[in-house]
Amino acid sequence: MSVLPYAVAAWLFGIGLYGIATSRNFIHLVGCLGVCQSATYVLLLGLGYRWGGIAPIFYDHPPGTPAVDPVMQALVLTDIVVGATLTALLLVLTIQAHKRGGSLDPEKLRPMRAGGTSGRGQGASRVSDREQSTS
Amino acid sequence: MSPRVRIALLALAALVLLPGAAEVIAGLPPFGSTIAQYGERINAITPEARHVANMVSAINFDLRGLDTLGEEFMLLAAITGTVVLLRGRRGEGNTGHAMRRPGRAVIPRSEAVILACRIAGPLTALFGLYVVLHATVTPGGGFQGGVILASGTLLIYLGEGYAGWRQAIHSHWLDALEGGGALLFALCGLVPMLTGAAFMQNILPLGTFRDLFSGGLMLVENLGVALAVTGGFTQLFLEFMEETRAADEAEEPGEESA
Amino acid sequence: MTAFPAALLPLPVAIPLVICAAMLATAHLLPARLPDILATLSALTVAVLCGVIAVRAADGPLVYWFGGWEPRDGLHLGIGFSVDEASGWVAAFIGLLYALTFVFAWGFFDRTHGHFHILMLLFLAAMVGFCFTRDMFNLFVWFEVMSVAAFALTAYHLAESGLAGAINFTVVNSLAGFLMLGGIGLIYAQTGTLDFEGIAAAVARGGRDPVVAGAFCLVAGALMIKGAIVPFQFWLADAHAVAPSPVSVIFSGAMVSLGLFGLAKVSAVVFGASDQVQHALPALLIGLGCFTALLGGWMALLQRHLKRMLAFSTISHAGIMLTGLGALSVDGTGGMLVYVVGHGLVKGALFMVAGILLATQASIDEIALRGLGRGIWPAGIAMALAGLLLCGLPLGLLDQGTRLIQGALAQQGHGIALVAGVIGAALTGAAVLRAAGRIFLGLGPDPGDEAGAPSEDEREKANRPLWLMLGPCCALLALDMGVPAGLIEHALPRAASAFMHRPVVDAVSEGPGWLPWASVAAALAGAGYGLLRNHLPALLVLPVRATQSAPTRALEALHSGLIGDYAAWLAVGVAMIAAVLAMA
Amino acid sequence: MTVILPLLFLFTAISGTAVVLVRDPARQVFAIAVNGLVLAILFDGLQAPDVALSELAVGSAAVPLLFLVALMAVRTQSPEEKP
Repeated sequence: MSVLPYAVAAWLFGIGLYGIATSRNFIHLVGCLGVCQSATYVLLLGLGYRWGGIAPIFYDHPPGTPAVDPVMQALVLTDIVVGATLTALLLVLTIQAHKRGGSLDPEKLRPMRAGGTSGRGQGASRVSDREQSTS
Repeated sequence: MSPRVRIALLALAALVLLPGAAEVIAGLPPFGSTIAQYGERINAITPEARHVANMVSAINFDLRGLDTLGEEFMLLAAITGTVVLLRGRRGEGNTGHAMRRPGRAVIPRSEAVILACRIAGPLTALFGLYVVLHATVTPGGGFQGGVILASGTLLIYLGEGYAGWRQAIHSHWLDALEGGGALLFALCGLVPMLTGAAFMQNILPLGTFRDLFSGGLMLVENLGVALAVTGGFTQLFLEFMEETRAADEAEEPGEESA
Repeated sequence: MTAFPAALLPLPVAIPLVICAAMLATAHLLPARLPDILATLSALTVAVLCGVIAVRAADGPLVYWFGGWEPRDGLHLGIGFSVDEASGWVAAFIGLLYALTFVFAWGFFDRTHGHFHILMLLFLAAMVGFCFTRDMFNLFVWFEVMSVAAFALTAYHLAESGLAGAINFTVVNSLAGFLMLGGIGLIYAQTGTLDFEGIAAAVARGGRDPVVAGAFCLVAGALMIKGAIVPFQFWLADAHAVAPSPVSVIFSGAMVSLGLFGLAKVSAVVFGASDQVQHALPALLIGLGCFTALLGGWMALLQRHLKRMLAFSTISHAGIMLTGLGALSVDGTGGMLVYVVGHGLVKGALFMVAGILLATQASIDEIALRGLGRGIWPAGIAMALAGLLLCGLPLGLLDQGTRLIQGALAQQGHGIALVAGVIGAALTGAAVLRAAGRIFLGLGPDPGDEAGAPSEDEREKANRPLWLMLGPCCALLALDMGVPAGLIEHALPRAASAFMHRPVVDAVSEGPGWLPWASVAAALAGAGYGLLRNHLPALLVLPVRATQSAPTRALEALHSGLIGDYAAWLAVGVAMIAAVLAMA
Repeated sequence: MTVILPLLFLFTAISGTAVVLVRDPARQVFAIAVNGLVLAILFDGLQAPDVALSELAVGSAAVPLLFLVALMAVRTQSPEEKP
């Protein structure tokens, strides 16, 4: 038990990264990124917990009662805002990429390829490569 | 790189990182054994120094208020970015009125749904306000309350339909709400400096411990955050919903957003 | 109450924030030119304020505690800003770069109700905060604000490649943020504080500790991702190449080097007392730095898309900065700081030239633009001059930084790093000079390997007069060359020692004087080869071509633009850092 | 608490894994919402009600909503994909 939270955090980051590496759909990829981020929540709150501590709100309990670490919670709150902003931005980018490129597949929406839209001086090998990926 | 090579690379990296991660985890204090000195100390002194019960709010708005300032502006950046990126394509002229997608019939809503939304909407708004106002005494605060309030406006969409939603909510007001809230927060930092205090130092009466009005300047900052988050998230929802409505006509090629 | 000079510290961050919040609140009421004026003025104000702070910080770092929460009983309760001379000057440079960029972008974005300026001002405030803070989590907050503003700005054009590039950029840099936050959580749990000094003291007490090493691994990985160090560099070419040119100026001129600036600060101040980290650093930084310098230079030489070429050259120069950092000495770090400023000025000017070409000739493709630049020859002179400065023309700030880094490397016997840096700089210079020759002189009818590189049609608004765009570009170059060398020589030992929290050294050593000339000669030779290869004897051309092709194709394939690949490389990079740390 | 917390951590790991392994975005949205809910419960178990409330509002309501809208927008764009 004493290492479980940290192991879970490491696992979440790893599986999220695996998801990003193998994702074939940008919307799915954004979800995987969220999993990577939840690893940081779990790690931080796990590190800030202590057995028997109350929530750091001294309303029902008098000040001085042993409580868990409020700093970690403040950090995670900020982190959640980061997560929401990143998700929103990435989804917007995804929607727009889909409009322009007509696809959500990373393999079909490469940033800048030889033989892309320029129509000048493309290497023959690149063109075939691109055709393979679109088919 | 083919997916198989990619996974092999990942596995290799994991193989190298595993012993390191194990060593780090073993070196950490066991789960639940102790908390850091910093948090301990804040729990000890803040109720008395700031007359607030909620330590997390005290950290967010007072002790580490600068982080929250940064966080608020991060939200502002993201929402401004969203607006720019989504509107860049639609053209700003279209945002004033409701657009209907051609080819999609307007489904009349049942009376029950409208009634439910008319009841739930104000209730959600009330709950959001409660969460905002009780920032210093119970869990919650400007951010959580703001998100709830923004979700409440979505109920207008469900109940009154898209056109009604667009009529009730104007993009300029949301900009003003969002920018104004952030401005209020930033000024909470600067105004104390005029009196000779430090940036974001509390200069207001602190109020009584466990009272709704405790924490002094924190309340104003909380309000600023609530305004900014409500405006920002509503704006976000609005722009996203607009996207599902946008007519899918082919755009003229070579159109520039800049 | 805080005394006068220190009380200035929050202002360079707060002023742009207040302006941009006010601009957003009144967005639809603002007259068309007001955002331009407001943004330029606030960037100038930031620059002046940071300059004043830097001058005042010469006697010792200025410290400011937010909310009046000064440390009690040795425990840091609030967030502090701590500005030493070097950080102040770097921030002042950033403010100035923004002001000139705003002038360059005058009227560029008038359809967007000042949204561009809002994002840019946020970006500026975050960078200044990043330079000034002395709190780990606050560092992360500014890091993220920087990232979020940058993500939105990258995709401004909404072209297909721009969007895919922006998605890659966003995903990779978000992962960087998560790594950094994980590292911060670890170090906070172990040391019980978030303040730089507090952590440093606790680390010094702790001895060898795997948690500290793990935290450093994560934080350093994050900052290296921002700093575009191999194998984290992939996002940069995608993002810089597609961002609007005023944004690229900031990306290459300030954002990337700021990642390395952060790495310098964190490794010298926060982890300065950890023997394990300090033992691992030279091998790690110099190894990665050499590799980055060479790879970036080589890739730059193979590009035909000007902005992509400049992006790779930024990678190469980031590698050179990293080798300076790896010397772990006052001269190396001082040289790196000077290099950050010099490189920012020169690279900013180059991206402005690229922007001018985009606006006036409606293309960014080196081969398509051949000879088209004759009508705007002043831009050509600026580009050639910037290219020469980039590869080491002994003149100005960039050269001074180079010589300091070379001096530090020579002193510590890192000969390989010295050579790699010279070759990297020469390659990037050769690429820029070749492009300048082709575009402005119409040389080189026969494109070589670069013809196979990716390119794309792009256009930027052509409504601005040439002088308005050329002015800031020349101002940047003049600044690079105009800062008196004596001033830097005088101030640097003191400033760099204060930056690293080390005792003041008397003087800093400089590298051999012939090295820059060798680099310039190599760059000219490289550019000449690229342009005149069909006039050269086949005996010379064939072997070069044969050795070029295969590795070139492999490298180009590595920069696939696939986010999955980038994620895999990211894991490999972190594993490499961890392995080096474990062996130290 | 000593039994519930480990279980919650395990649930978190499982629901996070589910988000990654559900490859169809339309179904992934539900996995994301469930993951947000599990995280919120875990945070409450870790005595972090503030964070739990945020995660509930953001992670299990606002973010899945954005995902849904994004999916709808993508479908609006390409009629042939409409069910």
